[in-house]
Amino acid sequence: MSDEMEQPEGSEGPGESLFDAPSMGEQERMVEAVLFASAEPVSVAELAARMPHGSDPAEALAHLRKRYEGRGVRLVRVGDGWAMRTAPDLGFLMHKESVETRKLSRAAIETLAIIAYHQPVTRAEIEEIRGVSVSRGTIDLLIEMEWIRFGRRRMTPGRPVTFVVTQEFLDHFGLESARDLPGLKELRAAGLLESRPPPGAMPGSGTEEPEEPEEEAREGQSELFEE
Amino acid sequence: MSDEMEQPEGSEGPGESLFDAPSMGEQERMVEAVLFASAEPVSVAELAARMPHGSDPAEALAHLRKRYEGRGVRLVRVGDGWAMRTAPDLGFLMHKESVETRKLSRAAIETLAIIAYHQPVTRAEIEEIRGVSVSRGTIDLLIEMEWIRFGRRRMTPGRPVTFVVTQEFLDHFGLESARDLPGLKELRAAGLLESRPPPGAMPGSGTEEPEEPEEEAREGQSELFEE
Amino acid sequence: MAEDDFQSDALSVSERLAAEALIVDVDGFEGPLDLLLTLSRTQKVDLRRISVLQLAEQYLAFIEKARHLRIELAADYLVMAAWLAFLKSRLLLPPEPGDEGPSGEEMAAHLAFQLERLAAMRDAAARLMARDRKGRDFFARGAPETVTRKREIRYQATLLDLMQAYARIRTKDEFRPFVMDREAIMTMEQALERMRALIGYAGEWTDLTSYLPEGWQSDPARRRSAMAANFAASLELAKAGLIEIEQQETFAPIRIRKARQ
Repeated sequence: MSDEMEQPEGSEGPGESLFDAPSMGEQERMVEAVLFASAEPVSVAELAARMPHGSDPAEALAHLRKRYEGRGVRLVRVGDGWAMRTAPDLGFLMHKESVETRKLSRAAIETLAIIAYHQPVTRAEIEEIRGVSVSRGTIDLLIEMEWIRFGRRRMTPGRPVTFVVTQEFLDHFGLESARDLPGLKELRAAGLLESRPPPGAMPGSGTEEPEEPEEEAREGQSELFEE
Repeated sequence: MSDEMEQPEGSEGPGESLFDAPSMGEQERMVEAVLFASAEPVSVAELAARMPHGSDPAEALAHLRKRYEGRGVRLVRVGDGWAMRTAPDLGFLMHKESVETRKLSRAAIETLAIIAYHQPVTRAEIEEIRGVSVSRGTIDLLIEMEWIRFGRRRMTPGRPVTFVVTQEFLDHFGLESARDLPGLKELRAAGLLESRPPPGAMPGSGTEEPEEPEEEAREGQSELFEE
Repeated sequence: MAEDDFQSDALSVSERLAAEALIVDVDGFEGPLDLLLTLSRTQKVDLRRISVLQLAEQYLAFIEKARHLRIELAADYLVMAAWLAFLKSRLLLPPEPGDEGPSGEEMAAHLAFQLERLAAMRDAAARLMARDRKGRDFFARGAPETVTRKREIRYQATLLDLMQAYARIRTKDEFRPFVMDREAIMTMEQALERMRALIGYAGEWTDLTSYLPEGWQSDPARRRSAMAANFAASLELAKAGLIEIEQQETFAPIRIRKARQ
């Protein structure tokens, strides 16, 4: 009954399909403006939501990407989003902008790599691969850095939580998707990303009750993250 | 782009004139990247300090400015520095609008109903009818929604303001005038005034009683809205 | 100590130093698998071709040495040692008929797989960390423009809601429970409204009680409520700079007058 209310206030009325979508050149400008303004990747869906009705942000993105090829800033894909980033070869100019990256422990780096290459992966599986228990602090740190997050629960006894990497992880390491992780194909071909059950009891891998250590991990905050 | 190779690695020794300055195209890339990544406008002097020896940031800026003419972002002068800014005509893209629908709180709907049925009505009268004090937040909300507005002052001691409903209110509820609101008799006939059993008439049983009139006096603005 | 020296006679000096370095560094190992991986490197072969038997022996020798040096090893190192000793016996002795569980070869293969997988993950981690990284090699927009989030909250209410609300209020009187009786309650707003109108005439100090309206002075409940409301209202007015308040001593009458100026 109040359809006129649906129209975004302040827009010059492009919300109606009565109006033609802006020209592709104009759409490219819009995508350029939105991506420049944002430090975070912006998804195609979000672009579409912000641009006038009938726009085709995917096509505008393709044009824009071409336009910025070889320039000082580039259009990069990050997961399901797009972002502008400076060209890596110009990093030397940016020492002023450089952020002191926290020195990660070996345990944290390895845990991160295991999550990235094996995701979704449970804590027990990480421990099985490293042959040592994963401290809560390591996981907490990676979550705090927004490089990993909780994934779906594994549908096995104990329903352990899994971990996956985030868009921020992809962004930080300049990856379009987790499929672009260096050496991923080779590792998979070599069978090194398999989770092979150990024959008989192996020490340090909790083989008798593989999901058991998750029991503790499950209680508390992880409950919050069920999808 | 063979010039890339000649550029000093790191910015340790840009003081050497052994190296040729990078090509103007390369300088333009550098300026572009620096302006993009910088949180503040950057002066020509600072650009010169950051770029390899022999660079001409002023010229690179001029090229870059031309390149961005008519684009979604522009190169603008800010004080004695340079910065990239969204093209002014695309400012509307920087608003993200979301519409959330909420139910009006009981306090608000009751207050509104009283104003509609009794207008013009003073706050004291509303309180008398509702039997509880009316919080400022409730009145403010209804005014902000443009469903009520201030009417004439009552010509009684203190000259209290009165409230009346607005045209916006009538439109929203599909009424021609507030007089079209069904009267008590009609409400009763429509079954809206069904006789409810009297709630436990003893003091202390108030908690079971859905009205809980005391709550209103306590509630702050944030508690005005029920889910 | 003599025993240690005797033991290490068999090893060359460099080997001994290497072994001791390993032990001194035991805290630096991320568990027994990590230690095994480090030991395996001394074999200088592809991990796929590693001699698990030799590795098991190296590990057991290491544990033995650590014991002699009275270095406390975490339990999982000892558990691994026990398992490797078992593996070693399986690999060396022909399987007995009726033996259950996996063969020595299966166990060895799995250990080799684990080591290879761990090494692969180490390598992957190193490659990952060596990538161009945001905030070091490439950068996001330094001055992102804040997207003004206009969250419009649209309140919903239908005519029916409105009518029901009104009906609710009007029928409330019919069943008004005793506790809800507001007859004896004066709100601060009422008092304030009233006092605002009256204060223009209060040039001299006047007892606050004289401001109580007609009908609110005798009944104790009403008087109490009116007094509280008027007192609160007078504080509001004083805050607004419209009146002055004084009280000569504790429990003395509270008096107000219009502010000078």
